[in-house]
Amino acid sequence: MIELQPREIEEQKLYQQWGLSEAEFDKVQELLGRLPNFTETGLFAAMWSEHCAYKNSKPLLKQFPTTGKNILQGPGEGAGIIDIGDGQAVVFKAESHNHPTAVEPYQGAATGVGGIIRDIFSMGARPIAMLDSLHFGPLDNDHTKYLIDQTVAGIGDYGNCIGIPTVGGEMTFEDVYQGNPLMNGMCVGLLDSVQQQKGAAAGAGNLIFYVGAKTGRDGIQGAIFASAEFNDEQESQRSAVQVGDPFAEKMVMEACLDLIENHADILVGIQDMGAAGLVSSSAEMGAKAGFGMDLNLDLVPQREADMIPYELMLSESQERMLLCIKKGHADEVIELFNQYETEAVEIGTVRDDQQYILHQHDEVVANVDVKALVDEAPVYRKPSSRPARLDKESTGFEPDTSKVAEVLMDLLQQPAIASKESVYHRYDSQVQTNTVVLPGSDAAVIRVRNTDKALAMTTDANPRYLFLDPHKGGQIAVAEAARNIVASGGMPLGITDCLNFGSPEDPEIYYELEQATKGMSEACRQFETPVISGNVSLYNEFNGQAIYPTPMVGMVGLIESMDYVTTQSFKQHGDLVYLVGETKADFNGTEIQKMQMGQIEGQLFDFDLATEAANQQLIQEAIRAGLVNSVHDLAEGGLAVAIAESTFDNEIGVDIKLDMPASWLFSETQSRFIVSVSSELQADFEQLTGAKLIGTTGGQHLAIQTNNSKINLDVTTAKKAWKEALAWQMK
Amino acid sequence: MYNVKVYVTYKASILDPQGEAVKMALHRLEFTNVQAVTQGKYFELTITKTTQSIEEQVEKMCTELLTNTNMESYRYEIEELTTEG
Amino acid sequence: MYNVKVYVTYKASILDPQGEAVKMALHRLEFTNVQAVTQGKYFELTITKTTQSIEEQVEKMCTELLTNTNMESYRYEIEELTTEG
Amino acid sequence: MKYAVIRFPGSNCDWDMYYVLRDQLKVEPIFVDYRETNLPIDVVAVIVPGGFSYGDYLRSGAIARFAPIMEDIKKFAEAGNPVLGVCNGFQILTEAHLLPGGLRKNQHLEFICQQQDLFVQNNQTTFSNQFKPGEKVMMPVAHGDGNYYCDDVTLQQLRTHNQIVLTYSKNPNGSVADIAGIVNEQGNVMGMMPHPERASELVLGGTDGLRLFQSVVTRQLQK
Ligand SMILES: Nc1ncnc2c1ncn2[C@@H]1O[C@H](COP(=O)(O)OP(=O)(O)O)[C@@H](O)[C@H]1O
Ligand SMILES: [Mg+2]
Repeated sequence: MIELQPREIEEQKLYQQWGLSEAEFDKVQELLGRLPNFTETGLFAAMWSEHCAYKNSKPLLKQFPTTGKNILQGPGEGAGIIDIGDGQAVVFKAESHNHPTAVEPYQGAATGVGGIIRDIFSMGARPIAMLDSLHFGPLDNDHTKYLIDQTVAGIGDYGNCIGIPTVGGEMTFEDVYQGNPLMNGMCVGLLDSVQQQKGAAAGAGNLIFYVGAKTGRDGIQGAIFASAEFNDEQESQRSAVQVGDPFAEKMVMEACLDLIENHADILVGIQDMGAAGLVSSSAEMGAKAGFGMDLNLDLVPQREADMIPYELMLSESQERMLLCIKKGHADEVIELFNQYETEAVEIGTVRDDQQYILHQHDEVVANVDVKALVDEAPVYRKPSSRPARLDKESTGFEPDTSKVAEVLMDLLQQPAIASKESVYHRYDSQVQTNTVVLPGSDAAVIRVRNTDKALAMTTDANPRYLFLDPHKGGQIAVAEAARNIVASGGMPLGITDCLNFGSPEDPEIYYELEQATKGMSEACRQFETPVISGNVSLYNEFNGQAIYPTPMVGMVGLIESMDYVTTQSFKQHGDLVYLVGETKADFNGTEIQKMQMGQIEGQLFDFDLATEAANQQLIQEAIRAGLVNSVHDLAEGGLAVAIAESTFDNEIGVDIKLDMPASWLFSETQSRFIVSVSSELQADFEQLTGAKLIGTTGGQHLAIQTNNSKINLDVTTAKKAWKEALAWQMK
Repeated sequence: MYNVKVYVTYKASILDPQGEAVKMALHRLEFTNVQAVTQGKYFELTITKTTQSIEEQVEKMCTELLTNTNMESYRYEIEELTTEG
Repeated sequence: MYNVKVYVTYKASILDPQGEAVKMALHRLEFTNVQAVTQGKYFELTITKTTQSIEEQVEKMCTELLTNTNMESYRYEIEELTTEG
Repeated sequence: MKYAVIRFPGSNCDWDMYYVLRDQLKVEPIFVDYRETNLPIDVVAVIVPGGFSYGDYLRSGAIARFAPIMEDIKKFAEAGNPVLGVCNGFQILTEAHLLPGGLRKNQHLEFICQQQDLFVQNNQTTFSNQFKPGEKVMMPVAHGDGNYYCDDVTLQQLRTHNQIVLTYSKNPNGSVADIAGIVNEQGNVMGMMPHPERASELVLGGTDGLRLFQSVVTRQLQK
């Protein structure tokens, strides 16, 4: 890499290649009062990229509610924190690693997991669970199968090796993700004593420590790259991929947690080196505290020879952290990290002014105001326009259910509905021996050791709904997550999100972003689940085709007593089965529409947040009153699929009679639950919920009768088809 | 009939945690004179003759399957076994 | 200075699941003339000269660390680099 | 009477083991660091926990076996004291030649985490005396390299000396003779791929694993 002179940068417009616009480059000049040099141009390009500065999404993120009575830390730090009582708190955040995963699925996914874990332990929390959200093309494509296989292997291997259980997730398969798959990860941590860490470097003369792996030329420009669209041409010219080293991360994690727990008095701040590596972590730590710093790049541990400042500062080598340590305590830190066979090197000091100064070979290679770098990035409110497809007259899709049992069997084998066991059995979901509800039910449940509490967690988004109606779809994404938490016995606490969208330069995409975040915000207010952290991934397009709007919602709920832990499967023969919530002819955007028409279209059905909240409230009360044996929320595939899923685990059949047409079995009307109740509690349950009795459990058959149809399937047969479908289609 | 040996290693600039781990372990075993270790994959293939050029075939196997060309490079040796026509 | 290459493979009698999988994948790519595949590990070591015999050292590295002699066999090549004393 | 849980760099089932010993068995666990050269004198049993060690990038357990503490563990085993290796611990014990055979990558090459039914083949050992002969028990597996291998001669010896303690009811990994867990010829060193510490509490899905630990504790109390 040749370091151009400032004049050459200006003349050749190098900054444009790095993603800075003409106007942005002018602003940099203005802030500096001179032309930036090569390194400085690189620093600004990285720090002002969408990935680091959220310059296109900031105004939209402002809509999110971010505070609440238990919220100890909202967005802005490594991860958000919510109080769960007894002096404990839960910490969580989601991250996307879409572009690296598309290029190199194994390492891209692995390093995505590694990165999100660092965000959690940098807050002083011990990571207790991982979840994912994966969106790929249809399974009829060999490259897609390869991508899925390697992505799952990468997620699994990293989590398995570091010893954090991967307990849940979601997967969809749509054409729009073919060239631009999505890999989102979420990590949940537990903070045992509520003393939180900040990523801030304050106090002139305090020491800046670099800990963890050496810096190489990995993923240079990753942040810039994540803020650009893909096309076939670019495939070949990507910078070196990052390789994950979960063993190194385990050692760094244990060392950092030891430092935070046992040496808090010498620790001023701690932050992980994520996107835009060293520059973003150090500049953010300085700017947050209002201090500058001197960094000596000669001291940065280097894996490769002759790295120039630009490369050192922008490398995205993994498994690295930055610490600010009180002066005079260098030896203590070095010794502590050595205990964990990890390198800790003092690379700089905090300045009392706000200058951010980099030195290499006894020369100043960059000298900029730290606030300019971090806080002066421009913010844009882009033009938005409502896509025509949203207003297209639609006749409303009517499914063909003349062979109703066949329809159900086919639906059970659709990859989005079929069991994800062949994926999640590749994840160690039990390490740390706290996983009370394993993957496969509505939400995963992790107990909080030494208490009677547990945490429920889930990731959800239905991109099809968002495509048909980004506003209602955004509401539903949050509502569905809450429904899964509530069905598992939890009280929703808050959410994290990953906003995966196409290019914000496209007014129709910007509209989707606006509407989806608006819908999410409204739902968050309704459920009192503030947004405590998140991540934005824009420019998800391939050869001009944008993905569906895909805001992944990661939600955590508190289960106040282990007695409330509830799963979706029927528990015993002779229980009464209830349907909570009303069913309508809602077929646009559904799994059955996709299956029968080959696509989704039309106006999305109605959705009412208040009804949703009321139904969730009923379920919460019924669980707390000890009235239920199982609860399952209705999602893709609707009522018939949900009933079938409830029979599978314990292979307990069911006999259901419904006063509705057969097609309604597959409607995806929201806000519904299937509940099973012991017969002696019938009166209590009905009095509390007013729900409709629709049948009883028992036998070996999945028998569902409607006004005009009868399904009678052997549970074992249906289960086998559902359980093996995904593995078959992956072959 | 051919006997083909393929060697796949990470490209020089790519982090090789496996090689590092082996190097550290060798040092702990007092082989401190080991300066560098890379760990790669090694394949031995037995391939019957067809009308297609063996070099072309092996080249294709390497780029399509055996190597992840994003991060790895490969080399191979082809030996023709004379016992067979 | 030496450049040492070590090859480690499962013993012939042991089913090598990775090799099998690679073979199947090659067949799927229509390389049906691939008869057998074994997958092993390949190490490249850079070792500085000491007073000890390099063969002895490499032999020891192989039996103690690089190979699980219960299941694997190894071979190596040692090349002395002449650029250095 | 302490139960030592050995910690290698990167170990991750160490605490799981510790909690089961302390909270479920009510015995006294103690962590022993891999850099130590001696086990504390009041240690009555050694447990090499599962998870990973040194990232297991070369071969599972290959590097851990050189840790300083391993010498003393060998002596401890040779003196007839109980040593249990679970998952990565099993791999380490085979690499250290405290148990015969070795563990290959799973036959289907995928990591597998699932509830696993097992048969108790020998209920006469230090590690299995709380089970009924032939009993079917459940303990989860979670491994990528659990495919046990030994040659025919060794397998014959394992059978002759009744060293096969646990077998899989449905082989998840390609293991020779469905082997899930074995003991050495003296019967005091056991290695197993399933995780008994994950089946030691009802809320986690079962307590069959707890009985395996209780077997060891019962023997100790009989001494
Ligand atoms: N990629 C994945 N990784 C791990 N678990 C998954 C994944 N996809 C789905 N699951 C699990 O499978 C079960 C069903 O998933 P899903 O159909 O998305 O449930 P729901 O519709 O209730 O959100 C859940 O327990 C979920 O956590
Ligand atoms: Mg659900």
